[in-house]
Amino acid sequence: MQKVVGDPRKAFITGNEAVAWAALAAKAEIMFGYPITPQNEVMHYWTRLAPKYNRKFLQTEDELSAGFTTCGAIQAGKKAFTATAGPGNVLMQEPFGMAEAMRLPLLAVIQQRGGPSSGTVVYSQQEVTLTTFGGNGEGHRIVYSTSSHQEIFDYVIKGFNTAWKYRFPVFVLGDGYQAKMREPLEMYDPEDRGIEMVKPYALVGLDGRIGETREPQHLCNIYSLEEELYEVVLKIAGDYDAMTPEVVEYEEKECEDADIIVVSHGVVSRAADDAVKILRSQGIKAGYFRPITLRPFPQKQLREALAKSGAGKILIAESSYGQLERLTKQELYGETVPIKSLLMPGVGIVDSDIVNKVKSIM
Amino acid sequence: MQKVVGDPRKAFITGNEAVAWAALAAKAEIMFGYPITPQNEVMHYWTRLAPKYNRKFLQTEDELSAGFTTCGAIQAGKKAFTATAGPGNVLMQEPFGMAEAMRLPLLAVIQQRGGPSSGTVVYSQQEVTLTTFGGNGEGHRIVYSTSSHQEIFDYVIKGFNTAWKYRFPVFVLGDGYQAKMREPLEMYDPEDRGIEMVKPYALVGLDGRIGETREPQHLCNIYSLEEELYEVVLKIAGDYDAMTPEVVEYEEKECEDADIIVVSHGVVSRAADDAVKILRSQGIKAGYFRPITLRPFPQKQLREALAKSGAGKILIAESSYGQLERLTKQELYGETVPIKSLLMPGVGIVDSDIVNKVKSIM
Amino acid sequence: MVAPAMPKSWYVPSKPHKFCPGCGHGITLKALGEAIDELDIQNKVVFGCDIGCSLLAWNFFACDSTQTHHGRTTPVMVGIKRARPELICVGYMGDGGGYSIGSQHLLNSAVRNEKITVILINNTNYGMTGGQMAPTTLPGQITETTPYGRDVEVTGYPTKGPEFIAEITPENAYVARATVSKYKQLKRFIKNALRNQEQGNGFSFVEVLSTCPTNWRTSAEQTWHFLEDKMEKYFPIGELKNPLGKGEK
Amino acid sequence: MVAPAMPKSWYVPSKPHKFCPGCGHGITLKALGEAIDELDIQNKVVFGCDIGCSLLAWNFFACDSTQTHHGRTTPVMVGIKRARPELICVGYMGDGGGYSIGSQHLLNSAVRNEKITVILINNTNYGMTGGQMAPTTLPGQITETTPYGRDVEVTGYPTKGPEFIAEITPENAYVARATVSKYKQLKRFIKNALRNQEQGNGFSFVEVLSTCPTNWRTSAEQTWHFLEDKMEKYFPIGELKNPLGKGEK
Amino acid sequence: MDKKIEAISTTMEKAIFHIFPRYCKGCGLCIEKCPNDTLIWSENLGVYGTPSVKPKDEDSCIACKICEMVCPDCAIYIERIKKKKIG
Amino acid sequence: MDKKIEAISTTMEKAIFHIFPRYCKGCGLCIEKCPNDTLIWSENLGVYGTPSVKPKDEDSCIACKICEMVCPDCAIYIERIKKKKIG
Amino acid sequence: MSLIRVALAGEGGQGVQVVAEILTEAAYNEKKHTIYIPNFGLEQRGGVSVAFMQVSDEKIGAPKFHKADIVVALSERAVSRTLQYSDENTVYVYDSSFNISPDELPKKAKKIISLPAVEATKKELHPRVFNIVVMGAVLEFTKMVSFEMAKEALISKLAYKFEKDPKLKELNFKALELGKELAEQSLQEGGAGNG
Amino acid sequence: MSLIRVALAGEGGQGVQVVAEILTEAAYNEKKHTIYIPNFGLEQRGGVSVAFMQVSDEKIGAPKFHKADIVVALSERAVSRTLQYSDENTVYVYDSSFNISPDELPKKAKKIISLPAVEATKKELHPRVFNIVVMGAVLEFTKMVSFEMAKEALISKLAYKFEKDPKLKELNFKALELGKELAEQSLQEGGAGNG
Ligand SMILES: Cc1ncc(C[n+]2csc(CCOP(=O)(O)OP(=O)(O)O)c2C)c(N)n1
Ligand SMILES: Cc1ncc(C[n+]2csc(CCOP(=O)(O)OP(=O)(O)O)c2C)c(N)n1
Ligand code: SF4
Ligand code: SF4
Ligand code: SF4
Ligand code: SF4
Ligand code: SF4
Ligand code: SF4
Ligand SMILES: [Mg+2]
Ligand SMILES: [Mg+2]
Repeated sequence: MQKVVGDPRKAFITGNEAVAWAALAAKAEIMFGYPITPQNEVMHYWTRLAPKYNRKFLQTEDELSAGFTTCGAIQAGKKAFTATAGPGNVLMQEPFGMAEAMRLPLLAVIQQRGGPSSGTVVYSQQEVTLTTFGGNGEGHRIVYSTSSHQEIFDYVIKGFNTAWKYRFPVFVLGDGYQAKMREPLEMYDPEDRGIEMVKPYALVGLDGRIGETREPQHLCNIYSLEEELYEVVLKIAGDYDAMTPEVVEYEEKECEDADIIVVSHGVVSRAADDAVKILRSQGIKAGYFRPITLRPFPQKQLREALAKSGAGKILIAESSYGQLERLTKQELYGETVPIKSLLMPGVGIVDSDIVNKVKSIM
Repeated sequence: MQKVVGDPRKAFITGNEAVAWAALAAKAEIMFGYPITPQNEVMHYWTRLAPKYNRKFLQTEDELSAGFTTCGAIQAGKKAFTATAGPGNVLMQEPFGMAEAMRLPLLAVIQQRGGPSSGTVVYSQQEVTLTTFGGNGEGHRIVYSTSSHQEIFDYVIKGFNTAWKYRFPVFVLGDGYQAKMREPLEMYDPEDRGIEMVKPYALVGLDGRIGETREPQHLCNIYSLEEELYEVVLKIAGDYDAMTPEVVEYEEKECEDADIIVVSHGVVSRAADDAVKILRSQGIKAGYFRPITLRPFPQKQLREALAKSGAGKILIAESSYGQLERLTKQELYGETVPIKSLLMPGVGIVDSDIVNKVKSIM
Repeated sequence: MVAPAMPKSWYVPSKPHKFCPGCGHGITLKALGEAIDELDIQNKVVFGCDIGCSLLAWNFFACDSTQTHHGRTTPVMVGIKRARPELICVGYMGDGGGYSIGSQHLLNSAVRNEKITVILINNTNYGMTGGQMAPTTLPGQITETTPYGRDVEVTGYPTKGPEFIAEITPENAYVARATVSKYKQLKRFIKNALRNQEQGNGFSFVEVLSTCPTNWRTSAEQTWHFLEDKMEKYFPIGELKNPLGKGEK
Repeated sequence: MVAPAMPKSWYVPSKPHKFCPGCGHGITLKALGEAIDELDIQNKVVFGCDIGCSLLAWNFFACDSTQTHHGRTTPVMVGIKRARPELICVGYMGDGGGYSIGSQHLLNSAVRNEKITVILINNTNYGMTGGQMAPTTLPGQITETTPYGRDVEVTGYPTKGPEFIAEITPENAYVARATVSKYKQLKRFIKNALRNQEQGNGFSFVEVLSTCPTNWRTSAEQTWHFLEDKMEKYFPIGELKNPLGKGEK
Repeated sequence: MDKKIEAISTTMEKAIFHIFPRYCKGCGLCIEKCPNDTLIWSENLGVYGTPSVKPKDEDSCIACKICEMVCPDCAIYIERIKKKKIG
Repeated sequence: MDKKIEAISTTMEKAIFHIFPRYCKGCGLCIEKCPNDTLIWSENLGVYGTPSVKPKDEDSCIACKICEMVCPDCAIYIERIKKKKIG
Repeated sequence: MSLIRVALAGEGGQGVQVVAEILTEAAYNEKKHTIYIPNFGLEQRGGVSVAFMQVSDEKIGAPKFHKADIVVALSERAVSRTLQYSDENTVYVYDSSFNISPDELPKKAKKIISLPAVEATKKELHPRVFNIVVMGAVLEFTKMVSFEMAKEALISKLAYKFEKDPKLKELNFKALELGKELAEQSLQEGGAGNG
Repeated sequence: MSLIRVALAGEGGQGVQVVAEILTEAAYNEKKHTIYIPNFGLEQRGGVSVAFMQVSDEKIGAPKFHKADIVVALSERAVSRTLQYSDENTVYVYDSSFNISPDELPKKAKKIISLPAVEATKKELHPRVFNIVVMGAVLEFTKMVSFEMAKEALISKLAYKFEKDPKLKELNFKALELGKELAEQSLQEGGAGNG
């Protein structure tokens, strides 16, 4: 496959453009999608670029179709992906659930917008629960929450590898701001950085003569007996737990001696990072903790940060009404550090919001 | 409207039939639905009964349509409901999200089946997260988890009232066993029990001459600015919190002096109840706690039960892989009582499963 | 003082409306407004708009209105009509909402002969989201997702909605295609579609060929040219089914 | 020892299959199996089945197979075909999956002229879920959700799938309606639908009128009667579009 | 279903009628479709414990294979007996 | 938009041309459609700060109302002047 | 009466669910606590049909059980499908006409009984009342409800059929009796216990 | 240079987003940290278009801000839409041609400047370069990037237009200068501060 990014290349582009370039660099072969703001430009860039690199695209009739065509292409052995947001993400839970059950290495970029319902087309972090635990399953997915264009680029590439290695659906969780803003990043070809791309392989349409050189493949996602399903779910859960230590990612700063740890994810963590600096400069011992993988959650690491700091408080800052808070609480059950929260569903959070909140609760 | 159940009437019927009778008794006017096992017989009974009581039915082209037609009928001022399960519940999150955003008093009966994906058509408790927090919103819904046919009947009636009084979508969360099994219950007309049915009213199609006697109604679910949405979500959250103490329900037994409290919901709580009796008879001080409303969760009440008992352990028993466990942990954050779990996704739990588990962890 | 020649059923406080300059939605909604006025049904119309540029009409009329999800206006209208048959339910949507994401609803409501009126704006693209390919995008047309022109080998030919709806509906359905370039005819078709519902006949459908200068990136002259010389060539204008007596038209 | 006259492409370990006694699915899948054998494409067919009784065929063939959600077989097949055009993708579904919950996929895949083959079983009901009304349920027919008979005033007339698919597809699509009561013709139509895909022409669609004695609650005699005297009267059998040369049929 | 699939074979004038009871579900479709009413229920039970089918006599079968074609379960195999050409 | 909606009116031979600049978005659809090329851009700005329209003269307008009909914003009102019948 | 759990399994057409409906209806009429849950799902088509019944004097907890007090398998396929419900406290019943080897029977059971129900029904009555014969046997094995109550429930369930064909009533009663007798005999003989 | 936050707002056709693109591209070329985020969404149709820019010598945190250092409103509707971004540290700029009353202006601002950009552009140049005049003014108000860098970015952004019509280049440069001058003048005059 043709190299997409020759020399590492600095660029000043939107997050959606970064997604398209990263998918190309990761050797994604086909994208399926349905327009929705703020994700549209992923498709716009992909449709412009894809033909040049012999990659394919199909605009489907809705998100259900985009998700299921993606599943189909993956079953046929191609590195396929999709991107969506908001109500589209709600609909795609149907195909995502199939991917979860059939262990299809689907990659989806989610650019969160305001909710519930149509909400706004702008920005939010209200798709955390949906993306981590959506559908009628047990949330056996991997969710990377990015905070910058560089990370969008990095984690789209990494996401394809995680998906094809562990065979769980992978989500790169961005938001409208990240999707639409321009900021600098460095693009590169993964192989130039020593990142080996996991090779895709087919589940149907295999080589060989059936009955002679091979057996036919029979995939399914429904079971007759409760007990069969039980075995399947437990097997998936087991694989998920085994994979967790290899996949979990987080970022931690200034937690050693922190009196309060600010927990945030995605783009909000940029404000948290600044806020912690400001607070430190004002003599308040604040620490910063950011789960990069929301699923699996860096539970152990956050508990350790709490333990070593002896922090007396946690502040959760998020652009939703308690989705990260709930996630954190369930993961931290047993801890007694009081958890406070700054909940701003659907609107941006800036450093001063966090600084003020921290001061008001210290 | 014609009385549906004259004298209180004992019956030996399936849970799905109980739903249909209860909806009739609650003066539901129209049902929209799409077939899915194990919910089908709700529609079968309704279609047989509805014409006799001048009620209506429409089988739609899919669950999206069933959900949105229900929303439409409610906007037009009719008491409307639907029923679904599994993948249908996944799809209905789209209309449910609209109901949440637009405060439509939608009632949906969910008969859980195995997941993820098509799973099984039989039984499960794997739609707890989906039903409580599904969609791209904040889970501003009311979810009753029933454990017997009597409760199905009671809570369908109550559910309509809660929905129309507080204007949150209401879910009666059953499962395949409850749907399909026959057991006795007593049916009644709510008014004979002094239960006043809240009167529905219309949001569109109002009386009066526009511009003369009234203004036109303009409903919408999308906002231009982040800040507008923020206000809307905070208003909904405020109303939700205010309603919580009036709506929350739970069942508690033998918690006063319990060493271990078994937390379960829905049909599993029947096994838990028996298990607690058996354990008590064997000298093990077990207690029983059951959230009836999974949303809002009886957080305060469970904390109180923990406090007064001084129990040293919680056991969560559920037919899913930790959905009730996660919910409980996030609600109980700050407590330090160790939580153990008996997780049997998609399969039934009987008293001896719980008894054995309790003994193994005591 | 002279007042604008605005339909009585337009809601003045929301004017000027939110559609772009030169947008055919405005022309269509003027025709709809005048039709409502002439039939004197303002007080019993429920107007429902989709997501797509049609949502900008959520408070357009001095009629009870509701706005719903992308593609879901049809079932919401069906729900209202089934609940309250005395109301006149008008679903308003784009070609994306109607022929793509909501096509199962449009198709099956037409098959069930639901007694609602659907007005669908064919602007050959997804206007609201910034101009992607729609099912109606013309062969070779450049959109944001067909940057090299729509290739019919890859994505097929444009959907002809009224044609297939006429195929699946019974005789008492009303089906037509109008264009904003022929205003009087447009209004007549919309009026027929409303009357067909009023008379309780059946499903009533009008596709309207409409302008989208913003995403077409056209001047006024080019806008008319694209509509009249490209779109109207591809999509034939006229009534495909009209169960109303000739005299009543 | 004599062996059953079973298509080579049937997967023996899953036989007897899971369909009910007298179910037309079995007849259709025999025709499909023989067609696959005769075209010698067993090794490049991907067979996809829906949810609905078609799912019981998930391990029916000695061909690579996949089973998906209710109504979603079409997009899964499209995804496979777009990814690997050299494969022969056969989507197999019921009238509920195709004309109801998955109709947006069927419609739009047909419009896009996706190069897949869809075989749709019309058994006038939702078989798998126990016999509810389907879009194809005949007027007056009793089902679990039309206990007093399908009332066309309330739920419309049965959907005629091949007719509307013929309306929306270009000339190189293949569209036909067959019946399990005419086995040779059924096989010929299915074979044409496969060949049309093989030749890269376009969308290929066969609706098959089929039996469901379980939900019809019919004896063998009544089963044939319902199929031949009721269904075949309402749903005309034949090829609506056949781009293959006459000589090749 | 690992039991052996064995036929019960009846040699008639024009064909040998093979029925595989392990595949026969007793639906009766073949009986109804046989143009000469050749087929009747058999005392041999099929896979679901219901009767399978058999020819009632040896001469009414015209080897048209309709029964074989309509059988949804491939439970019938009609082996045509080639007529020796006379003259 | 609580500013007053006022017309700028031009009396021509056959009609009074009323333009409501607060409604005019300057799309130009009317200009293109006028059969007699009567309309031109005006120095009065419309609601988006773009030019609105006006008649270029008094005699070319035939009061056909096409401009009014095609205006998506109801920014034009053509008031026909009744011809006094002579004789 | 303490809790009795019964799993009754057969082919789709064998009328297993009707028997369970009648028996639990009878128990309900007798003011016992009772739950009946059919197995359902994909198995419906081509699968084995299982009915799960519980009857007790006290309130019943979980609607389904892992192990039954009595399992009755009415077809060969039903045997392998129901092995999982048998443990050392289970009376396991199957028809003596089945062509199965001992290692296809449950490894654990209190008692394994092979009942000649198919043959006796065919010989003495008519195959169509086979399920009622089985019902009689289940009644005898479990005593979950009185014989009279069961008969009444049978009458009310099949009333519409009996009306059309009064002889059918007699036939059904005989079948019930026959089942009871067969069960009595088998209990006297004693079955092979293992586990 | 410490962080500068700019909100630039106008009607759809006024070219607000192009200006923001050029300015931040210039800052990026100057190796500054910069983020540009357009407002987007429903407002696109018929709404006011707002561009949010941040430029700094250090890494920039949150992509959007609640309050700007400078707000420029290019239409009357843009004024009411942007009030929320102004506080006591904000320089608030609007065009002197607007027909608005003082109480429609922000209650809080460091300085409120009414700039005769529309008029000057019309008189001295051509309405089509109005946005570039504004760009010049923003440059002068913020010094977010050097004048030369901005010019370069302008050239590269509009290169395809300049190729077709070389006179356009000159016109644009003049517009940039004009904007700069207008801003200089207004700063000398000082604006009405309140808040
Ligand atoms: C489920 C879902 N998917 C996608 C979107 C994004 N979306 C909003 S409008 C639109 C397209 C609108 O196009 P069309 O229906 O043709 O209307 P137009 O804007 O062209 O009038 C899309 C895809 C959405 N809001 N919801
Ligand atoms: C999203 C979703 N909705 C509903 C169902 C339940 N369901 C399974 S099969 C089926 C109907 C099948 O009918 P049809 O497609 O006609 O196939 P048939 O069984 O008649 O062959 C339904 C509604 C489901 N599995 N998923
Ligand atoms: S984008 Fe197109 S369709 Fe939408 S309002 Fe603007 S011109 Fe009209
Ligand atoms: S239910 Fe009907 S369609 Fe389904 S397998 Fe049985 S007979 Fe066939
Ligand atoms: S081959 Fe023809 S004649 Fe012979 S048994 Fe079969 S159907 Fe009857
Ligand atoms: S058609 Fe086949 S399965 Fe049915 S009775 Fe005849 S041989 Fe048996
Ligand atoms: S009325 Fe007719 S002629 Fe007069 S300005 Fe308008 S379009 Fe032109
Ligand atoms: S059509 Fe209307 S909005 Fe457009 S320029 Fe003419 S008057 Fe103005
Ligand atoms: Mg459109
Ligand atoms: Mg069907």
